[in-house]
Amino acid sequence: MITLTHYLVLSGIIFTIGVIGVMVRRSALVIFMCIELMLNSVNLTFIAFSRYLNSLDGQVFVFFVLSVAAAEVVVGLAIIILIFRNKATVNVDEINLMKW
Amino acid sequence: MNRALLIQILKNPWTINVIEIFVVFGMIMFTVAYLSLLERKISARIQYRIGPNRVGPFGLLQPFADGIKFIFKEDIIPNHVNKVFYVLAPAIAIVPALLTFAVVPFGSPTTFFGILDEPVRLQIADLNVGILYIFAIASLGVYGIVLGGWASNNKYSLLGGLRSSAQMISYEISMGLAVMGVLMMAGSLSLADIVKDQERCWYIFPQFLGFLIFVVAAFAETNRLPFDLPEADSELVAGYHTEYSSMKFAMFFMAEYSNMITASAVIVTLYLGGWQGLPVGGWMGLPIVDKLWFMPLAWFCTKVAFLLFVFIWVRWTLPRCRYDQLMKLGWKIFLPLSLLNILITGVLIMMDVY
Amino acid sequence: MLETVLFYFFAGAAIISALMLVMRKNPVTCAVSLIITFISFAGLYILLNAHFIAAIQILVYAGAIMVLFLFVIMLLDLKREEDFLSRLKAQKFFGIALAVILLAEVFAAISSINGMFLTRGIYSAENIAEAGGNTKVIGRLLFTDYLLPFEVTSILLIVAIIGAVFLGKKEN
Amino acid sequence: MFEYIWLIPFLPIIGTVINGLLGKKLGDRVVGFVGCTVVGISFLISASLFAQLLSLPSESRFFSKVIYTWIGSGDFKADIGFQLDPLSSLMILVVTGVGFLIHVYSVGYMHKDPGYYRYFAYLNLFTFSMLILVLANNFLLMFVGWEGVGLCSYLLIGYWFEKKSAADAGKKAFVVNRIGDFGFILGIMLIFTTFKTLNFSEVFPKAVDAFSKGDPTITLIAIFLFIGAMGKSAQIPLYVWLPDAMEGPTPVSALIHAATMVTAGVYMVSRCNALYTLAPDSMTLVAIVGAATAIFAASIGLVQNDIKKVLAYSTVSQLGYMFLACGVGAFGAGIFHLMTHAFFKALLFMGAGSVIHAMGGEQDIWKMGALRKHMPVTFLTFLAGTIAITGFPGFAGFFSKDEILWEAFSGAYGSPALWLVGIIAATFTSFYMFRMFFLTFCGEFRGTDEKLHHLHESPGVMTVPLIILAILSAVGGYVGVPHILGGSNVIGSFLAPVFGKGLEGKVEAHGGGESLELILMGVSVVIAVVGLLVAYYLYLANRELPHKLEKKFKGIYKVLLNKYYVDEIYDACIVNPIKNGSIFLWEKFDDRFIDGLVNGVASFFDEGSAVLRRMQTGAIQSYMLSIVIGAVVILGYYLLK
Repeated sequence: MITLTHYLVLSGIIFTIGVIGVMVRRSALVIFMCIELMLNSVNLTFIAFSRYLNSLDGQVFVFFVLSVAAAEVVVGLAIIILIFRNKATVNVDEINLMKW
Repeated sequence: MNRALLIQILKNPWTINVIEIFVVFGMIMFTVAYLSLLERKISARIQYRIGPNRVGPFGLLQPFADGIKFIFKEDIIPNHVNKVFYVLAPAIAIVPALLTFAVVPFGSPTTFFGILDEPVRLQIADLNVGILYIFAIASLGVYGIVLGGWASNNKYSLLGGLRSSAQMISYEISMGLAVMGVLMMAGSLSLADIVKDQERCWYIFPQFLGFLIFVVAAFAETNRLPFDLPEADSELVAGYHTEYSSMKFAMFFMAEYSNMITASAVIVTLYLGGWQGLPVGGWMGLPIVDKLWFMPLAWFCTKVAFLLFVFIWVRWTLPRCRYDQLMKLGWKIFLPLSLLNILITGVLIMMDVY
Repeated sequence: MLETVLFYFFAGAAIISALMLVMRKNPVTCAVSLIITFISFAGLYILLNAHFIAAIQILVYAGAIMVLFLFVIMLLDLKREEDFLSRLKAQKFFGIALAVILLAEVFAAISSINGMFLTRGIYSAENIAEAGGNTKVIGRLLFTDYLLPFEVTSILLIVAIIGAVFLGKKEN
Repeated sequence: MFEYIWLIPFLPIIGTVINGLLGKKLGDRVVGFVGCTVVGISFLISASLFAQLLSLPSESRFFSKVIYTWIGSGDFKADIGFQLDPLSSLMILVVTGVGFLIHVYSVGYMHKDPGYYRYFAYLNLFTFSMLILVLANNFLLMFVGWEGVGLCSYLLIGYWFEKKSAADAGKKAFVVNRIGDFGFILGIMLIFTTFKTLNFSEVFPKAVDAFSKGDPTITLIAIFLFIGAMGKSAQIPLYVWLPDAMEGPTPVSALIHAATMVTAGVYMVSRCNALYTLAPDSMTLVAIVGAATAIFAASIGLVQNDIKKVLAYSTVSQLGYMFLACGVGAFGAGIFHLMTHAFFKALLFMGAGSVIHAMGGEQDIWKMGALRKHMPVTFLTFLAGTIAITGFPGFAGFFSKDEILWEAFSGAYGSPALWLVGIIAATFTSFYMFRMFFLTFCGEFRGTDEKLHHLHESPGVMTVPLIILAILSAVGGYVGVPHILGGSNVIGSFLAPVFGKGLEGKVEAHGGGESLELILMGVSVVIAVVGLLVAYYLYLANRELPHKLEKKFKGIYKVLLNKYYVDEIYDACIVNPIKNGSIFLWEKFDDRFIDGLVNGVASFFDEGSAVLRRMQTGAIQSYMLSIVIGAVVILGYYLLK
């Protein structure tokens, strides 16, 4: 029998993997993908709760998360392309203009 | 094994489902094979030639000859490619094309002359999110091309892959929006419901604009002329499959033709009444014909065949359009038009015309 | 039984592909791993009776967003990433350690909420089926209770489109 | 029909928006057309509303409509609401009617001016503000219009802001007005704390019911309001801005002096007649200030040489008359004079504008003369205006001025002394008006030959408004023919519902009888003729005499020519001390102390952040690490709690 806990644990693991990815990778694109991964693990939590609490609000929320993710990706990728055009790299450790 | 058990097993829905899967798969593969022959024949006719006629009567065994040739040719894997994706790409290309067919109803529910106790639906899976399923799977089809193009490590292939991804995304939007009209009329996402609802009227009539958009977008989605930019041979050698040979090339080839078949089937289901007969006269008014379980199937196959013919016909008649024209058409003309279509449909539904 | 098997299958696929995403150096491999993760998630959603979300998960994430990612990777012709974080070794160590602590805390939190169920909603599986299926009910929710956020979403998308076009445009 | 009352102020603001935002692109013709049309339509609506109001029985001639609740906060409530009664209906007729003629005249006068569209946008805004002022049904909205006309007068007086004197005059008008506005605001606040409401229809009945005559609170309110009126209507001691306002374009002077702005104070005092009637002391103050202003300004007008300055002082003087009327409880007479004054003063200003236009910008009457031959229309219309203002029998000014003088003599709060001052001022008026008239239009031309050749009659778009106003100046007074001359004082009875309380007292006091009234009327006719004859004798018949007189009364002449040195006195007593004090505060207090404090805080954070900003490494991973640390800590806190 699969319980809510199973899904929550899975979602926690995936989320942590995403967090690690954001912290250790250099490529802005991969970091971006890891953020998407984190968003998805949260979506999973939402849907699992929605199923086990007999409420559809979670699924509606996922719908909104999805649209926000789409908008974010579109703008984010445009920014990455722009950075690449100017600096010929997408490695975040080489794009540290915003420092003191 | 005793007879009763056999019948028991045969009547199990699971068994029927498995049988359906195999039949459909076989039919598609068979059609793909003969579609290639058909294409060559029709193109020959259009160009005032005769076409293949050496292998078998009227060249009917040509597909088998081609198959044998493909299998026995040397399978070249160039050194500079990314091996994993190079090998995976053709498979990724063909799977979605076949998967899509799972939700298309190809006949009315039947008991096969009373052999079965309960009528079985001639459809592998009746999902309540059928159309979404089609779009979801169809949107995965692009990966085969993109990954194949990238893995080949060849600039022509890469360009082909890039073009196809941009093209797919552009046209998927107008395609999805065009279908909205159908959804609004049917009030359901399930393809079985949509076909059932077309009893009153084929959707091609009330949804003609949507139909046009959908058909053109389907051409673009299947990379057929006049939208075959990903493999435009005059510019990109052979596009994404430049580096492919032997059976891997054959799989791309099969993917393209299966895509055509699926697209035709979906168009038939959404706009041309699916397995329903002609909109006038029911089953030609004959009670005998009405009883025949294969009549809907026949109607369905006829319509799909006609659409396949149109696909080929268009390919050998129209020139290829430029890439910027393609993009302009998709974003600046079809997108607004499909929105307009939704608006019109919505207004007409509000006014109880539909 | 079948549910259990499928859950472990999809969960395993999701975890393995997520790990691949973080550990492989080739950006295309990463992207493909992520696609696999998304598809596994869609499978989990189906197990959870969220058919609509499963379909749009594939449609939007796997079909659109990841195509864009691949498109950008190919457009920029990104090569393999060199040894990751050669400059910030300590960062890597601390990062992973912290993430593990975070995971432990999340587990602790999960174990503490387990069993403590809040109010149960009205949308049980039977009620949804009676009301016309998952998609229909979600659609109705979106256009009634969540109408305002739904409309705001469309504004968000428009803004994103305009922003992307503006950013992507070459300066004449 | 009354529901459309909001259209009246709305149309001019539409004109402002169109001309202000698009005027540059539309071209001068369209701008002029739009500017005039909106006011014209407003006038038509006002006229039809007026007609409708007339068709009602006199006790139900009242309409009030709240368009929108502007501010609602606790007890306090202020509406955008309009009120139509005999008083405001008469005012909107004057504002839109005379305003419309001035707009039309401006089309010709401002021809080829580079800021044409700006000018019309301001002009429309001015009309809008004035309409809001007169239509408002509460003190706060009235104050909005009140400030609006102040702003517009600033904008229009300083319209040619490249010229320093014009910019200064604009500022002066604004600043002096603010002093008055200060009093007005205090009055409004006191009204609110006293009555808990600002609506006219609630304040006045409450005041009459709850307060006895001479109550100090009411007196204080009335005085505060009157301070506001002093500023806006240019009464002693706040009249100084008005003569300087001549720096604006001449049609603007016409608008300010005739239809809008300066009449606001008179209107407001009349509107609050219930309050003033309750406070006899404040009435006395109003009457004294009015009479003093009348004679004071008239005496300055005697010697001024600038054609517009003469008119300006005459306006101040006539406004004094109006306040004198209000002060003696004859509010109807004040409003009557306001109306006739609007006609002939607009006419005189626009005639003067026509003269200045023809003279190529020359304003000194000593350099004019004999213009009669060159500008017949202007001559005739100007003559009509002059006769009207000096109060010759049969013309508009006669009836209204005479009523004021009669009330001043015999009214409830009147006294022979006030009448005497009024009659002397009237003599002065007659003298200086004819002096200006003779010097401008008769005799021989005293300017250069070049100017002589330049002389021409103004175009039709300017003369037609002049003719219309001339006709109004001639016949406008017949709405108020007194009983004694066989008339029925139509306007008085029309306004009676608004001034009900004020009239009661007046009727009782009329003891002098009809013969006295006729004698007084005769006196005022005589003095008008005397003024005329003296002017004729000095400036046409015996031209050496003025110079001799000048020499003989050198001291007085100089004082008068320099306007009693009021500006200089103000400078020395008020302006300069404030200026020096400000300079001290700026250089010592502000520069050293305040700036030091601010800069000290800034540099503290500047140096502090120089240390802290090292945390911004620019590496996204470090930021992410910080976020995760935060997440771990917060989650840990909740788990352990």
